[in-house]
Formats: sequence, C-alpha cells, structure tokens
Amino acid sequence: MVDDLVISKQSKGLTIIDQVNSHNANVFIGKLGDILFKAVDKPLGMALNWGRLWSLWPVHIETACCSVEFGAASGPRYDVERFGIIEAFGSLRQCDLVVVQGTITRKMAPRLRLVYDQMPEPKYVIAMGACAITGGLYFDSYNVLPGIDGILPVDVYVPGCPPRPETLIQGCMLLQEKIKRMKPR
Amino acid sequence: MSNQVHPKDKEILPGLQIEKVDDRIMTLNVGPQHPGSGHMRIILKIDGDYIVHTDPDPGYVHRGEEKMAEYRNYITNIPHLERPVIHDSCNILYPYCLGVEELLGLEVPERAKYLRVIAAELNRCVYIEYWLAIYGIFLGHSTMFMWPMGDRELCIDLLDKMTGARVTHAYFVPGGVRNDIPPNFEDVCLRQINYFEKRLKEYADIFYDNPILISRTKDTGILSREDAIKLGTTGSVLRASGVDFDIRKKEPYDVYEELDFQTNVLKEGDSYARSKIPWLDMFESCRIIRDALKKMPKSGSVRVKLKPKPKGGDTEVYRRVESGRGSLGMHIVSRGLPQPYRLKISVPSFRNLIAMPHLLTGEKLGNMPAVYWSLNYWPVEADR
Amino acid sequence: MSVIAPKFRLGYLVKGITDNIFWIIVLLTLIGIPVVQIVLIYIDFPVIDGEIWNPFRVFDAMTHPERALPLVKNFMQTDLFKVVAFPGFGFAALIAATVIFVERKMLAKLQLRIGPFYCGKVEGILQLMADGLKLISKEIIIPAKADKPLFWAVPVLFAATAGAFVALIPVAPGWVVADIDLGLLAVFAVIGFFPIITVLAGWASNSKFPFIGGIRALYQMVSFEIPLILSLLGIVMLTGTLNLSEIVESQVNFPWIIFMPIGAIVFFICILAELERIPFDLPEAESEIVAGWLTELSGMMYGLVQLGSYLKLYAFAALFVVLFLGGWNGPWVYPIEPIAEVITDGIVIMPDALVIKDIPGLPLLPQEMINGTIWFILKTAAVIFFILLPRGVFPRVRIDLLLKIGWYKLIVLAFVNIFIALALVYSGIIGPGGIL
Amino acid sequence: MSSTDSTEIAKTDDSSLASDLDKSLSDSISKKFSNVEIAYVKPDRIRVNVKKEEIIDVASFIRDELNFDHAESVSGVDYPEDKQIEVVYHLGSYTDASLDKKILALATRTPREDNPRPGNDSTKLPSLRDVFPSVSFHERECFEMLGVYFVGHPDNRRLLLPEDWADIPPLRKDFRIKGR
Repeated sequence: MVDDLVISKQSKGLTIIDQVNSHNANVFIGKLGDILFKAVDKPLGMALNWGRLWSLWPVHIETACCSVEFGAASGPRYDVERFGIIEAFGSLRQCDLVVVQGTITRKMAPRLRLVYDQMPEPKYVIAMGACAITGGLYFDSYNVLPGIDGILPVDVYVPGCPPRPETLIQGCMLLQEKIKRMKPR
Repeated sequence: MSNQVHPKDKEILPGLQIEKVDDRIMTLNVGPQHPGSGHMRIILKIDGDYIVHTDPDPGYVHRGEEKMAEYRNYITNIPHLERPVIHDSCNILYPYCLGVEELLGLEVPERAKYLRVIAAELNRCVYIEYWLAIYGIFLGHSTMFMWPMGDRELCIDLLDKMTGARVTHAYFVPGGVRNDIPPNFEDVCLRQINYFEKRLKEYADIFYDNPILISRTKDTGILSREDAIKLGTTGSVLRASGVDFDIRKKEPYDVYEELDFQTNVLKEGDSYARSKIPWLDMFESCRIIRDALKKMPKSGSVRVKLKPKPKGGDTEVYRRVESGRGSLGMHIVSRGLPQPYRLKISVPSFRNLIAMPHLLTGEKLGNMPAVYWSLNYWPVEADR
Repeated sequence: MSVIAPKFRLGYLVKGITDNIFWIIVLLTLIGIPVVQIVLIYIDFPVIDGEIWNPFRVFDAMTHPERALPLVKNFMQTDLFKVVAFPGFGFAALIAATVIFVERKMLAKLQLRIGPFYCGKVEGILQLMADGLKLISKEIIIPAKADKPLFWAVPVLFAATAGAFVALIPVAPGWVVADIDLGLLAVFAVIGFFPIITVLAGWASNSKFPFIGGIRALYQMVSFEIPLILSLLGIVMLTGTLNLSEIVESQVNFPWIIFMPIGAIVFFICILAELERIPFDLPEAESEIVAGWLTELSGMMYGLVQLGSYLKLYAFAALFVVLFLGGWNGPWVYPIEPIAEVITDGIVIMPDALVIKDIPGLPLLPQEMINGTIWFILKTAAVIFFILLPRGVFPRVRIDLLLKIGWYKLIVLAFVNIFIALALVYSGIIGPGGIL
Repeated sequence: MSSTDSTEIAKTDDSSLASDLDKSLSDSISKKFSNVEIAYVKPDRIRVNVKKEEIIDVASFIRDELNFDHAESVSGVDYPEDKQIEVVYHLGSYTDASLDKKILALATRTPREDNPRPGNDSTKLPSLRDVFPSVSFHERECFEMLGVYFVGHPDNRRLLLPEDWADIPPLRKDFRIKGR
C-alpha cells in the first residue's frame, strides 16, 4: 500500500489515491472524528487557558531597581493577588511567569536564561521597565544588555522607568488577553 | 585567591579565610534567584546547620554608573545617578548636589533648603518602609510585608504631589530643587504624617514586640562596637552597635542644624537592634518634617538659575549626607570640564557589605536572612 | 482502505479508537433502537401485581423517587460512598478547598488587601479551580539525576497518606470510613509516615535545598510526634479506649478540653508543627531554603502535595475536635421531622404516583447524623481558623528554637497533662467507673 | 580645559577658612614625614599626597596618632597624561568626637601601563587592609575597575564585573563606552 502511494505520487495526474492518508482513509470516521475532537478540544482548551490566565505565579528573580515597584504592586494598594498573581513565590519549578524587573547586566544574563530554562512549560515573560526593553538609561553602559529580546522570548513589554504599579497590572492584563487567545498546548 | 592567611583575619574577617573543605561541608548558592537573596549571590559553605564560610558575590546589577557619569555633564547626570536607589533617590542626589554646588560656588535659597530636607526625610521613610517590608518577608512574616508596603504609599503620595513622580523624583538639582510645592501641601503633609506616625506605632504590636521575632533576632549576628568601627560600617548598623554617628548631627548640611531631632543609638549590636534603629529613625523623620514645615519660609525662590553646561574648577570635593542606609559620600574630581573627570559614589550599602562575611560566618543557616537583611543593604546601590 | 501512518503517533491511535467507538454508538442507536422497538412489539409483557408492564412503566419504575430513593439510601451505606464521598475524600477535599480560599481571603483582610477578586466574577471564588486547572496542565520536570520512581511516588504517597488519615476521622455517629478499635494508634501510625515521605522527597530529587528541607522536616516531625502522642495519653487513660468513635461518645456531657486544657494546647502546637504551618514552616522556609522539600516538584506533583497538606490540615483539625471538643456532640439545632421511615412498602406505580403519601427511603439521612455533622463542621471550622491565624501574625522560628520548644517544653507539659489525668482517675472523679 | 598642571590639585583659597584643628592635623603629618605633600587644607577636608613606598607608615601614623579609624571610600582616578593612576583613601573617624566632620584624603600614585595585565604588570600598590580593614572590598573594586593590584591583600579577586570580563579595566580613561 505504501508503495502504491509512492508510485502514484510520482505519476503526474492527480488521483484520488494522492489525497488519501491515515486521517481521511475512512471519510466518515475521519470527519466525525474531527467533529468529536473539536467538540472536546475547544472547550477543554478554553478551560485550560482560563486556568492559566487566572493563575500566573511570578518567579522570584529581581534583576534591578524595578523590583521596588514590583513589590509595591503586590502591596495592599495595588494588590496583584486580585488577578491571581502571588508575589514572592518560592521555587521556580512551580512558577509560570518571569517578570524581568529592569536592567539585565552581562553577569545576570546567563542566570536569567538558566532560570527561564528551568521553568516548566507553559511560561510567559513580561519585560518590565525601559532597561529590560531597550537598555533604557543605560543604553551606552559597558555592562548592560540592550534589552532582553536576545535572551528571552518576551510576551508583553511594560514601558516606564520604573513603570507605575498600575502599568504593570495593565501589562499583566494584556498577558491574560494574550493567553486567552493562545492555542493551548 | 592566595593561600596566605593574615594574622588579623582570625579576629576581623573570618569569612575571608580559606576553610578546609571536606565531605561535611556543603556549598550553597544563595542567589541570584532565591527568595532570600535579593539581587546578589551569597556563596555559603555550611557544616550541618552552621555557616563556616561566606563569600558575598555582588555585581549582578553593576551598570557602570561611575563610568557613565564621566560622559554626561553635571545636569544630565541627575536622572541616572538616582537609579541605584530609586526608592531613596532624594538622598542619593543630595551629596551630588551639595558637591556640585561647592564646585560651582552656588548658594541655595533658604526655602529650597527646607524643601530639600522635607523631601529627603519623606524619601527616607519610603526607603525604610520598603526595607522593613523585605525584612518582614525574609523572616516569614507576610503581614509585615504588606503593612509597610501600604503605609509607604502615604509618603509616596506626598512625594508625588511634591515632585510629580512616584519614585524617581530627580527633585534635587544643583542650586536648589526643581519646582515649588503645590498650594495646600503643608496641610496634606501634616495630616498624612500624623496618620503615618500612628501606623508606625502599630508595628510594635505585630513585629517588634513579637516574642518569636525577639527570640529569633536577639543575640544573632552580634557586631561589637570595635568591629563596627574597624569595618567602617555606617548608618543603622553602626548606630545599633553603640556608636553615635549621624551625619545630620555631626556634619549638618543645609538646615539640619536648626531642626529638632535626635539620633537613635542602641548598644546591643545584634540583628534585633539593627532592625529597630530604622524604625525609630522614621519617628525622627516625622519630627523633622513637622519642624521643617513650621520653620520653612512661606515664599521665595527655590532654585538658582544655572548656565547651560556649567563647568567646575580644577579641584575635587567630597561631600556626604546621611541617607536611609547611612553616610553616602560623593567624591567629584573636576578638571574644568562640564562633566566630572571622576565621580566616585561611596555608597553605604557597599560599606555595610564588608561586615557581611564577618557576621554570617559562624551563624546558623536559619539566621542568614535575619542577619543579612538587617545590614540595611540594598544590592543595586552596592553594585552601582 | 487503510494506510499505516509513516510515523506512528499515540494520538492518532487514540483518536482512531475513539472514532470507532463513536461510530459503533451511532450505528447502534440508529439501527439497534428501532430493532429493539420492533422486537418489543412482538413480545408478551409480564403481568406483575395485576398490571401489564410495558417499556414506559419499566423506565418509570426505575426513575421514580419511591423506587430510586431506597437505592440511593442503600448506596449511601456502602463503603464506596463512604470512601469517595461523605466522611472520606470528597468531604475532606471540599473542606480543604474552602480552607485554601478562606485562608487567602482572610490573610488578605489581615493585611489590608483584597485577595483573589476577579477570577470567577464573585470575590474570586473560582481562584482555586483556576490554580488547579493550571497545575494539571503544567509540564512536569524530573531533575536529571533524580531517583525517578521515588520522585514520582512522593506526591502520590503524600496525598494517599493524607487520605488515609482522613479515613480514620468519625464525622457523625456511625459515619466513619474505618471504624477500628485501635483508631488512635492508627492515627499515630499514619502520622509517622509523613516524615518518611518528606525525607524521600528530599533525597529523591537529588538537590541541595530539598535535602536540607527534608532533613528539617524529619527533625521537626519526629521531635514533635513525641509530645503529640504524650498529650493524647491523658484522654486514653480517662476513656479507656482507643476507638475514636467511643472517645467522642464519652464526651456527651462535657468535652475533654475542660479537664485537659494543657494537653489541648500541647496538641495544638504540635499540630502546627506537624502541618508545617507558620510559625513552624521551616521545611518550606522560602527565604532560607528556596521551597524546602517542595523545591523540585513541578506541575501536578506540587498540586498533589498541596492537596495532601490541606487534607492533612483538615484531618488534624478534625482530630482535635474529636479528641478535645466533643466531636459531633452538641445541642440539637436541626429541626426534627416526624417522618417514619418506610422501606418495606411495595412498589407504587403510575396512577398512584401522584398521590402524596409516605415515600419509602426518606429521610435519607438520620436526624442525629445531620445535627452531628453540623456541629462537627462548626467546630472544625473554628479550629481551622485558629490554625490559619498565626500565618498573619507570627514570623518563622528557627530550627534550634523549634526543637528546644519540642523537647524541653512541650514534653514536660504533656507529662503534666498525664499527671492531671492520673489524678482524675485515681481520685475517682472521672474515668472508668468514676463519678461523672 | 586647563590640564596644564594636572599632577596636583590646585590649591584653593579656602585654606584661610580652615580651622586650627585642620592645620594642626596637617602640620603633624608634615612634621613627621618630610616627603609627604599636603595638597590642600580646606574646612574639614585635608588632602595628603604620599609616595607609595611610605603609604603604610603614613596610614599607620594617621590611624594611631590622629585617630582616624576607618575608610569611607577608596576612589581610583586614572591620569593617562601622567601615565599614573591615583588611589585616594577617604579616611574618617568614629571614635574621636573632634574629628567627626573631618575627612582626610590620603592619595598615592602608581605607574600605569598602556596594555594592562591586571595583577601581572607594574601597576601595584601596597594594600592598606592591615591598617584599615574597612578598605578590603573597596580595594577589590579598585583592582577590577582600574587594574591596580594591591600587594598584601589576600583576596584580590573580581567583585562586581562578570566572571568572563576580558576587556581592559573599565574605569581607565582609554576604555571607551559604546558610541562615545
């Protein structure tokens, strides 16, 4: 059978056999199976995404001075726990959000990447502050990376130097919007 | 690391000795990703529950402030010199402005001096509240994280009204302050400060009188008076060890001579005393703010006009102030250029860091966060 | 025709099987049901009680409450129901979920915050569900040098042991999964299993911080088990039994906390230490050793351990209630309905079903069971509140101070408690054959 | 820019404002050590330039006789025109109440090389760590930032820069930062 397929693919004319594969071999089963798969897949994926977007646990890594405003965001006035974001979580194995809080120096960059690699999927990155986005005020410093795009895939950029806690919360809400529209893995 | 061990090491810096490593010794990397480290790494060697070797490894936020200051003129240096301690930005700009004023021969208006004192004291409260919050969470006291974080916003609101920014004020400029305060500020300030002081007193109930806290921090990490002097520690660490040294009293700058306050000194030199001194300092800050609001001239200019790109003479200055952590000095070498030839920021965090190996070695692992953060240490500032 | 996929993937196989099952069901429905109906037309129906049965009546008899309620009632007496739903896992998991939510909201209120708010529209009521869903779908990372079977076993063991602990708790008279004579001894045995799991977790993950955390947990749990056991000896002396249900029944007139407040305090402190809750959460002290023995656990492994620890919290609080606060005993608060139980009545079918009469199988649950459960839940909630409260008030203690408290103070107090119990027994006031 | 006389900081007129105590301090140093040059005496600020050979003696004298007990900061300044690197110790006192305001700047110079190999070239200074233990981390910082090796310091390791730093020490004047 496999040989038939190969041969028929080599021939020029388009035959029915070209379009047959394991999925549409039995057309009815294939189609109805797809419907069933979609019927289960979509609500399940939405449920998973819903769980993920309301439960973003940030990893406890402070890279520079924006950590002050990150702390303020989890304080009583700005309370990010309203959105299900717990501050100062212990181990990175249970976290799913890296908030890069400011400048990444050349000494910190490998460690940051290591932290990101050690986290379980799915994981999201928020670049907080001008330094994390472009290098900011330290664009010409000898020890500072010009933004973290080179080492981490960033989901949301939160500008400011430092961003106010409201801005960080808005960044988190944008991330939630993004997760809502993501394809669940 | 060379192998010679100095005779002085035994008494003064045991952390720098080379310990014999055997199977009992376990090396722990505390940081940079660690809930109890901040922005630095502490390489600990532990034997059972005891720390036998401490090697602080700062530099994770070293951004080359001093090098960059050589490329920016005296005015454009202001915003990025406050970045090392953004929650104490007025106090880190204070010695810079004093030094540049001395270089350029400027006389600051009287009202600006009072405004500077008010802003600096408010900012000291902001810094200490943040420090206290982290101290609370380091000791596992989550309420003590949240309460100071919330009360800190009171002072931040005031500074926001004064300067227009939440944490990075850039309020101090050579020759005065950037802008005048809004009308009605005095009343709001007095009201908020009174409430703030009321809240501060509640910390005693939940934190400072807590028996578990006392049993945990008393008699841990004792820094004797001699060691504190020898190691050149500063600020709350020094005053907790019984040395009465506050730059605001000893070398009064601006109008601190005319204001009514006192310095807090404790004799114990342990973590508890070190954690208590900043809290007591906040009461004094409230006193200073009230006094300054009373004595401040009600009107007048707040700033001296400067020429663009002012140039200093061929000289050097060293000015220091008492910041939230201790004496913060700036050594500016000028060679007639619009930018400093060399700007050295002598930060209190870096000076207190020297005491860390001395204090941590020999302690239990459980005391590590309590001793480490009681050093009134902000890693970003130490790295510059 | 079928083609073997060039790259075999398990997903395709599963999908193919599901597809086939789906088609079988569709075909059966489309062809089978008409066939059955046609066959039914040609079959004579039996006559029962003078009535001719037809398919409708069969379905009616199956779904009618008079028919179904006795079945439900019988099912509720089975072990399966007890283990899965009421006094066992389901009930405990529900309480544990409530505890997590209440803890977060209460802590937030203590700290002048709001806590979870937006998830689930109403006060963040679905926050826990979101956390659970996320944890289930999270990747599970096994460290490269970990002892893989042990590492996998740890969360399962932890949750299972906590479940075993829950099974020993009597909630209402007769409502206990495992009503064994040596109940208290079984509790001690189950408690003794936890330190082994934590040490396994620390060792299996082959990492430094979990190792320190595991050792700390071992120290802490072992040294606090002794005062825990000693503080309960007084009750055993006074009641003369180890059966938890009998201990509850012995407290009809007064709870034991009246005579043994010292024992209760010792037991409460030991609970805090065994549960690794602040101020005794040293094995998970985040500022010293990242997350202790939980450091390497990710995804649902962490979720299982959290589930287990909150089940354990419920079980300990319930144990405190059972031993010191009188369990289900309490004033009668549930309204007493004079409905006699009717099971033996015959099956009443269609025309009479609309007539209101005694429904067999009701009441489903005995009155004293509902009343006892209400009291039990109220008392447990109170104890859980006091277990949660220190988290907002106290910092963490140090390991040597903790061990000092355990060995020097709590054991002495536990012995004082035993002497009080002995005095009560020998003076003949209470105990076997006493005045009270 | 006036870089004519860069080796010594210009003496200002402030010396007239300096108190008697300042003068007596500087006099006692210059009396004891003949080679020592008093660069300036300003109110509360004294600067002493010494040769690197006798810096330990001068520092011990300052510590023992003048009661300056700790170092506030150690700043290294690079002077490429002179082919020299200057290290300034700012010394203060906690124990002597009369010296509270005073800062004594103790400056010394060491030759500078154009192709620095930190630790292996002639840019070396004796360490003041035995005299003032508070300079230990400051000197480590000075070593990595300017390449000044401190002889006698047991811990001349890198402190702030990344472990893989292979460029010349960054605070030297010939180290140019990006785009400048």
